[in-house]
Amino acid sequence: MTTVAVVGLSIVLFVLGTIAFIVKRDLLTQFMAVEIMLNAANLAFLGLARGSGRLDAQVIVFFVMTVAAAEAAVGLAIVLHIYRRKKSIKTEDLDRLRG
Amino acid sequence: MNAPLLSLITFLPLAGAIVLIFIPKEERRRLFIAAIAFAVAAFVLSLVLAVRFDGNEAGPQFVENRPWLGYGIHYHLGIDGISLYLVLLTAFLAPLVLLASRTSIRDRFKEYLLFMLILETGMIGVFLSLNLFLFYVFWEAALIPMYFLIGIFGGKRRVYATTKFVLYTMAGSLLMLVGIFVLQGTYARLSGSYSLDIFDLSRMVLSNSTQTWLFLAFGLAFAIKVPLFPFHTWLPDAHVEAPTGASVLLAAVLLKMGAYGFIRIGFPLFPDAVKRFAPGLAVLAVIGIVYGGFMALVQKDVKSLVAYSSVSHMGLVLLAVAAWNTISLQGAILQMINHGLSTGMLFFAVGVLYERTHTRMISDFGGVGRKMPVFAALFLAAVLSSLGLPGLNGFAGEILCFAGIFAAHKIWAVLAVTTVILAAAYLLGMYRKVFHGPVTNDRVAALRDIGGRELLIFIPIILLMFWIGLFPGTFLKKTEATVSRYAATVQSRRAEHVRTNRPRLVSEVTPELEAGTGETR
Amino acid sequence: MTADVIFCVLAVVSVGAAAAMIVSKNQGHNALFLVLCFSALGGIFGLLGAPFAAAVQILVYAGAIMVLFIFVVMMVDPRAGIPPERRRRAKLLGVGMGVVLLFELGVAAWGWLGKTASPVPPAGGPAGTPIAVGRLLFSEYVYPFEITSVLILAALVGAVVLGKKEESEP
Amino acid sequence: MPVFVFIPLAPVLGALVLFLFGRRLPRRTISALACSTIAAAFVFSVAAFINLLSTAASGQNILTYKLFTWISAGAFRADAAFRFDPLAAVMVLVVTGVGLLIHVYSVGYMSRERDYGRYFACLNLFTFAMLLLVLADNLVFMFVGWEGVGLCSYLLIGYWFEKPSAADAGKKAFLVNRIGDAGFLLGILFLWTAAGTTSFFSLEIAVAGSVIAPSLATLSAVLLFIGAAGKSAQIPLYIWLPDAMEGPTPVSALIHAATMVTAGVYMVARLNPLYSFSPAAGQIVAFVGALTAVYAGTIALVQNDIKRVLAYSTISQLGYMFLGCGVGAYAAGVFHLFTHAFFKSLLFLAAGSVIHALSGEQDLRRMGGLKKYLPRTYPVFLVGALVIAGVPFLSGFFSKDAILVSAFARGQWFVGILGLAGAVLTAFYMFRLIFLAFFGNERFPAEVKSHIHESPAVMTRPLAVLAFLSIVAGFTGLPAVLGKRANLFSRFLEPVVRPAAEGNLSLGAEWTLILASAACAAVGIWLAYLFYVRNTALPGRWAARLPRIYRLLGRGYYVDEIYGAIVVNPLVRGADAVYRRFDLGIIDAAVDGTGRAAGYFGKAAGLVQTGWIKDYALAVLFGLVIFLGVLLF
Repeated sequence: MTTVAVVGLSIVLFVLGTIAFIVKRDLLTQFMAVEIMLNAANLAFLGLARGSGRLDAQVIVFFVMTVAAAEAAVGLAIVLHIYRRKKSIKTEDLDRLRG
Repeated sequence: MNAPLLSLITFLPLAGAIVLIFIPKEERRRLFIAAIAFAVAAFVLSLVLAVRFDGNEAGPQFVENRPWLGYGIHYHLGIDGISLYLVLLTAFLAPLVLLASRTSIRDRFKEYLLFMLILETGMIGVFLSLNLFLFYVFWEAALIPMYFLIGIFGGKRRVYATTKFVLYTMAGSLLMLVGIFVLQGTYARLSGSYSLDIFDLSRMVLSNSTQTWLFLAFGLAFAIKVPLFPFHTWLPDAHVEAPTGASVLLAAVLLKMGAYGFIRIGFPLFPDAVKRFAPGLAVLAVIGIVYGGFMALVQKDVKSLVAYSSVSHMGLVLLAVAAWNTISLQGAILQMINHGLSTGMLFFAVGVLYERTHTRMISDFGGVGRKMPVFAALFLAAVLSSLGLPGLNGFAGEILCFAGIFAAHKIWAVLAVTTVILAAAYLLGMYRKVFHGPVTNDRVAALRDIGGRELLIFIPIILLMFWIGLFPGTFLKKTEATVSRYAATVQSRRAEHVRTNRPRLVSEVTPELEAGTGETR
Repeated sequence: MTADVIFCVLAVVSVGAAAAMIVSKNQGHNALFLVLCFSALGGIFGLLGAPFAAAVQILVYAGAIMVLFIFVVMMVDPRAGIPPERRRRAKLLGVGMGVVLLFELGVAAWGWLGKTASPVPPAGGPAGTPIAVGRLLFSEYVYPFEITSVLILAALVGAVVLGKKEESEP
Repeated sequence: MPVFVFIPLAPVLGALVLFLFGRRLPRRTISALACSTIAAAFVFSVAAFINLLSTAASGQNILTYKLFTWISAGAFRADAAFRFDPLAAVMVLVVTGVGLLIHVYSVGYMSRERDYGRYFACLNLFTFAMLLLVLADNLVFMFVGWEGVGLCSYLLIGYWFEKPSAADAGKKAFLVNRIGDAGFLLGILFLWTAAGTTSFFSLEIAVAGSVIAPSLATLSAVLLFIGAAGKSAQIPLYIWLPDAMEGPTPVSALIHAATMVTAGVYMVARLNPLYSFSPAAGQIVAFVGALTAVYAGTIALVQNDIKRVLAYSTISQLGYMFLGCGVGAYAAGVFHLFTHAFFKSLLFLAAGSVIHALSGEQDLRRMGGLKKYLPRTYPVFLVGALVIAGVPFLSGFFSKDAILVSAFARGQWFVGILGLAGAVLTAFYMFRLIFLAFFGNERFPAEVKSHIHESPAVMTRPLAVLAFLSIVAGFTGLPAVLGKRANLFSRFLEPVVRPAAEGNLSLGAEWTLILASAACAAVGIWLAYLFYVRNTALPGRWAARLPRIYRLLGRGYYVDEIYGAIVVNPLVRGADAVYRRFDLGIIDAAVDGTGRAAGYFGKAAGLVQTGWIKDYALAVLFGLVIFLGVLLF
């Protein structure tokens, strides 16, 4: 279990999250993809910090998780809201996000 | 003498604006009185200033200089012969402008007064700043209220007009800001300390190419403001759309900022670039004189006619600046004041007509002279002043401009003199169509002559016109010392630079004694 | 040695779960794949000497957040307004660029770790026990921590406001 | 303070009071005020004149007084200063004297006008400005009066400004004058750069000392003459004067006959050292004068408006004055100015009396036989006509003859002969006017006839005075044939104006010339008698036979139309086209275009914003890929 392996895993997970975000067509799954990317980042933190003798990375991971939780709460509320208004959560139907 | 007179004059209007904030907007009367009171207080102080101003002193007086933001940015105010009358003009016109707004502005009266007062502070500040950064701050500060004044209180195409006005002037002033930074850096490199003081900076001898670029950067900002042909097209639009008061201040004071910039900054700081560009500047100025005159001839809207006449008149001022000798500079300064008074008055007068008839088209009028004899007489006085009838103010400035230009370059002067004919043609043509002829129009038939409040606006201007026209000496003698030193300094700086073309600082500015046209003969 | 084996298994599970999520079309399944992925990651966190993080990962992610997801999945009709397949290009681009990104990140990681990191990093040092992490949180990171609590409160309120049924609209 | 300083004071105070309160004052007060201010000015003038005579005895002919420094900057300096010398004295007496008579006349003539106060205010202001012009000590200060009289002329021509033709005429007068003024201004500037001064005294010294380069002197003299041509209605700038007849008749008499239009002549005489110094400029002046004299005379032949005949006659007579000045006979030119002031204002005022009697009718074709209705106007009109026609021993004869004699004496045969030809024309058109107005059938409608009345005494008395002056004024300047010292006038002017050319004309030749000019007058009068009394069908027949020429003259050689077609219209149309095509079409469009381009660019950039989150994500990813790529490789 080398650092390289851990970081490699984190990279793979991140890229998979990215691909998932772009490929999937419903907001909900895209949301999940974002969560995966966040977790990949957390993994990289922990892997790289191991052996440094400090716990700061773990604190950061904790913060990332709390923020992710908050984000998930608001984000999912927004998804619900959008669904109520548009009767759809397909991203193709949502093109209001422009000037 | 310890009272910071200049700061008081500059910031009294702003203080007035702050006071206005606390008066509810429904109380028009109190708002009006408060605004007028502050503007009049500033004017009274400026009169005190004028009386205590020493005409024999060439340098700046009443100087206030305090470090402000560091890096050479000082709060540095001072007044000399070049700025004295511009400050007075601004302080003089501001109360009148407020007075005129009493009936013409119905909605958002409070905001209007606020912007006017802020504008006044900005304009006076420009003329008083001796620090480039401060100058720039006031320069831009004057732009913002004008933007709102035209944008909120203007006519139908106000959005177009303000956008154009702001983009035009912003484009110019941005380049100026860059120029200011370059100057700051260069000065620091040469002297090892920071300064943005105009007099410090004018002690720098810059390389030719630096001068060229800097002069172009500053010159563009000033030329747009003047406005010099071909940067003039914002002016008619802005004027046509602007409310009366804004038009008056725009023409009477804001345009002067450009010419003032040339005199205060453009020429003294970049004497060699000027030597190269003065002919070009003069050509544009001459084109502006003739072109503006012809354009004014075919305008259908009184306001845009007066706007184009401003292009023509300011062309003459700039030509006089380009000629750069004592006579022409004296003429230019006097002519700036004259133009401020006559054009300001014309805009006031157009405002009177517009307020009564809601039109400014020349063809909508005719026979107004029969219905409003007093107004017609006053309007004629403004027209005559504008076209330079001797005995009124316009002539005193014009003849000095002509003489100064003539001493520098005869052909320029010959071309400039055509303004005598053109001004008469477009102004009297307009006067003929508006005031003479039979009354053919119901709107005109219903006109009432002007009353007390309007007379209160016109009479001081008219009296001043006669005063300057009959006794220009009282005005000229206070500016002569400064102007002749300015004229001589730049000439000597040019001579000095010819000897060595290496960037450096000149220790002390020593004007040669011989000023004026001596060297041209 | 055992750790390596466990790591390998958990890594395969997490990558597999994430990949399955891309392929699967069912949102419910996706949520479950996500739980799987997160749980595996929680295990890895534990292996990396961060038991506290591992616990939080399981509790918050695999527990709380997933419950939220599941709720939403239940409330939203997955078949509502299925659009025509018109964005194939995006799919290809996304996958393509993902591969490029993977390559780039790999190069970056290799280039950097290859020089600095030893193959087997020492497993010593303080373990990320709840006590140690808690001590750090309430000493050095007390302000960020408090701010986070405010953030969560705000998110809570926001979620409630957004999730509430609007009276004015049908 | 010397007495001459006070001359302009009363009129300006009168003008001020009338401008400010004229609308509230009763008419009697206005008339009293206006007339008394001019009377005061006249009294001061006479006093100053007597004073000058006494000081002249002690050799002091030129008095100056500086009021204050008017404009001064660097090397440029113009004082508000007066100069009183014989030339100014003559002018001041004419201006205030004739001015007083016309003011009095106006009281009657304008009695029914609405804006009574405005009229007299302008008239007073005019007198003031004219006095400034005459008394000024330097060119710049003279320019104040020069423009001031122009302004008053504008105001008074447009007195009935509701009438479009009057308003247009006023504007035209001002504009044409302004063209001249631009020349005048340039002349001043050239002289100033050449001599470093604008005061007449220093200029004379500079010219005498040949400080000024001859070419510059010629240039400035010609430029100044352009100003004079504008003010004094000479070719090519005379076109405003006929139209100026839209103004009230007393105004035509005072401004457009007796005083203002002679300002150009005065100026040339005032600058006589300069014009003598530059023969070319003098030659130009003489040519233009002579040409104008004949040219305007031909137009006057066929005019039907009584005032237009007189207007063209004025132009023609002014031509004579310039002819005189141009050939170097400044005294003769000023002498003609002096006599002309009397007889031409007499003619105008008498014409005004006729118009007044006929309820405003100005067309000669609707007059005739007025002799018996206007028993007091007719004789004075006849006197005026005889004087202008050059009947011997009347003032017009002496002054015109003095000019022609000088012209021939200087060998200027061409202009001299033109002058003689002009004399024939003058006699003809004046008597044509007399015969058409006062003799023959009564061609006015019955309704007008019932209203015909002789003018009141307040109008006819000034006429009588002017008639008297017109007859006797000539005796102040008797020709040299009657003795070397007979010409009091030119002897009086000698300190300022050089004496006319030494006569290389023999006494016999001079007599011949005098007889010739008398003969010219006789021929002109006889022809007029032939055409308009003896055989009244003759003019009609000639008009039918030469319709083109007749129309050409009637329309004043179409000069107005030509100027319109080749100058005014192209300029205005061109300006309009430039405004549309260039100012709006190119400059403004470029500005707007810049703005619009920025807008288009923004819109184009906005296309990237599809609104789909996925596209945004792709864009972010793309950016990340590029960024990392750049960073790594």
